[in-house]
Amino acid sequence: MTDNPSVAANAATLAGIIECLLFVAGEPLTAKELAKTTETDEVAVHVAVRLLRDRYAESGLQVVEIARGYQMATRPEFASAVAKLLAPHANRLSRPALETVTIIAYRQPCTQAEVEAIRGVASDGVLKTLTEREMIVEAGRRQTPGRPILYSTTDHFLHYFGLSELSDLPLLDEDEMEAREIAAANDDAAAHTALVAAGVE
Amino acid sequence: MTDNPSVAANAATLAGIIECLLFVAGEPLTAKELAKTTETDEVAVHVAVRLLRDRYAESGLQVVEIARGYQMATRPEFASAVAKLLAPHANRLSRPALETVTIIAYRQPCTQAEVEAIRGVASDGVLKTLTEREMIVEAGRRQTPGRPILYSTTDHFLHYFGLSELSDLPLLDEDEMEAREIAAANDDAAAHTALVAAGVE
Amino acid sequence: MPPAAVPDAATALPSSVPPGKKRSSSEPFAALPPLRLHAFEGPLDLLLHLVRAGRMDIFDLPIATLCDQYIAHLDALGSVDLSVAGEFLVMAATLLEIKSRLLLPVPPRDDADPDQDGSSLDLTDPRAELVQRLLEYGKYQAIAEGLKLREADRKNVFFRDPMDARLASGFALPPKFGELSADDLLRTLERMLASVGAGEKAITSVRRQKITLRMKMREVAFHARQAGQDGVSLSVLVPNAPFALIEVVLLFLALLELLKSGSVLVAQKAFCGDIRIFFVPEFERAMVAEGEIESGTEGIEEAEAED
Repeated sequence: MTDNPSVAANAATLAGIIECLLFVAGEPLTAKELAKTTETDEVAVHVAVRLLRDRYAESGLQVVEIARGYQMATRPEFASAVAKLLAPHANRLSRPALETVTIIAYRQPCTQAEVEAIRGVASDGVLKTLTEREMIVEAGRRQTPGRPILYSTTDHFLHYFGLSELSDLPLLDEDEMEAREIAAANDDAAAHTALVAAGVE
Repeated sequence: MTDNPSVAANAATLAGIIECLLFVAGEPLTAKELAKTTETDEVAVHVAVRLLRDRYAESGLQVVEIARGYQMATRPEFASAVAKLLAPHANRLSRPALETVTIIAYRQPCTQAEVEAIRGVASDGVLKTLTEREMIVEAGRRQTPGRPILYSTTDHFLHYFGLSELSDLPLLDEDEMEAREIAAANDDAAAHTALVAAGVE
Repeated sequence: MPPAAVPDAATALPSSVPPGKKRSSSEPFAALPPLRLHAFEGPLDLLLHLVRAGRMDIFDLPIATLCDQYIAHLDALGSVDLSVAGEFLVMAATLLEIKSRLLLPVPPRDDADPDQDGSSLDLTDPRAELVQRLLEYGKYQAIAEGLKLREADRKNVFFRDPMDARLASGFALPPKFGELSADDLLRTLERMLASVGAGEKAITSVRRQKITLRMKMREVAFHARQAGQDGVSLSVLVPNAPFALIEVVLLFLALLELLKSGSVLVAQKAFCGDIRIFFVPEFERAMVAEGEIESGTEGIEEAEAED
């Protein structure tokens, strides 16, 4: 196909257009949205994005796949220079918030009671914080007595953690997790040191 | 100088950093600001920007010199695709707004009464819109009865029309100016043409 | 493999103590540095810490040791703040209950099941539920740790704001001497209403009032004209307490109407400073016909009447 010079030229033009779109959008654009705006199809979009990525290989910028779409971003190696220009960004998530959002991400939609059963502590404050930071959102109510609110994670959650899809989260095979847990308990004290450090912060 | 590989490498790195900075800034950055953030000097910045521009020659984006600084922007040939994406938000200047901002640009600082005398219609709504869009700004009051507000154009105006300085406005001598303004008030296309010429993309 | 670095509390844990050795909670580990409970997310977090630090086998939890260590940590706190430590105390009770049940005779094992070899969980074990909870919580803690790394990575990548958002908000200017936006007036009204302590309910009585918008407009214009070049302060126009809310609302509407017609200008020299209203003489006004003001006003009054 790419032997045809006009097709190659078209792909290059499409890459240029997509470059512009990603630049101005400032938020992830799905292949579908890109195809619609450029009046092509998703296959052509994927080809063009690959072309774009190759071209950006030497650049300070990159095209990342994030929160169900493509987005232009700076490369991590230039982070310190960029951080210098920009005002300090929002605080990182606290350990309680991290734990809570993790539980919700894997069990969504889930209730406050479920979160609290796993964490063993009251979690209403954390849920409020996560909602305010748009990491989680109320997703209806469970049809059980008391009709408790169900929570699920947002696209902003995906974006915040640089995930493309929920399926990018590490797979939670029960047995595997048990194995990991044993490993964590017996072999990896260092990891726990990190955890304690995080908790002490 | 560029024979030294480390210098060339440094220039490439600096270009990457500047690329990131221009990308995230979203507003023009002066060579001085860039030099300060990257802890280099303006000469190095100019060299890096030139390198960047060469690299962007094939790209859908470009580095433009605008409103006394550098800024990343899309190339004009992709404008229609970008417009399509932004269509829901597109908010072009209306003809009255264009006329009004033209008058203010050339006569600044000037009052609403002066604008209305030239345009022959009430212009308070237009002035409000232009102020909201930060094309014009109140610049004190004329010390005459009623102390009318004086308006002048903003850096945003320069940016909107792709001008680097106010002096980049096409020069008109006073008599010709009057004539053109009258023409502008009467002829739909004239003011627009003049500004498109001034906007020179 | 020896641990690279051990958390402070763990260093003092007597891992040489054989599991199950009786230890009175009234003689806590002397060398134990006080554990700060707030460093732990909750009782499960503390338990997981003890299990890991003590290198306990989670599938054959030495419950007596764990229980003693746990209670020792609570004791080390001295006076216990119930609001903080309530959950920790509940867990202590649970541990004690499990410990006591373990003292009871164990029912004979079903040897036909080859899986019951200690590496997997016996659900008849009194420890089973606790172990399940620890496993589950530990699992999420491990993933949360992974997400934390992702968060750090992601923080090194920067995006740009959407184009339109930048145009809308990127260049906000501070208030200047000159005309204020309707928003500023609205905010002023809100401030005034707040200081009066009025709720929304009181505004429902609009139609009953004898004061009309046009009356208020005349009043404001009169005061502004009287004040001349220096303008009149808004605080002068605000009615003195006690007053009907409608008066404040009408003052606000009158100002908006007069501004719209170009009859007055409103200015504020400093942020949150005094707001002054200037009368604009006829000849300085925009080409807004006098009739337009009247008809506009009447329109509003008609709307009120129709309500």
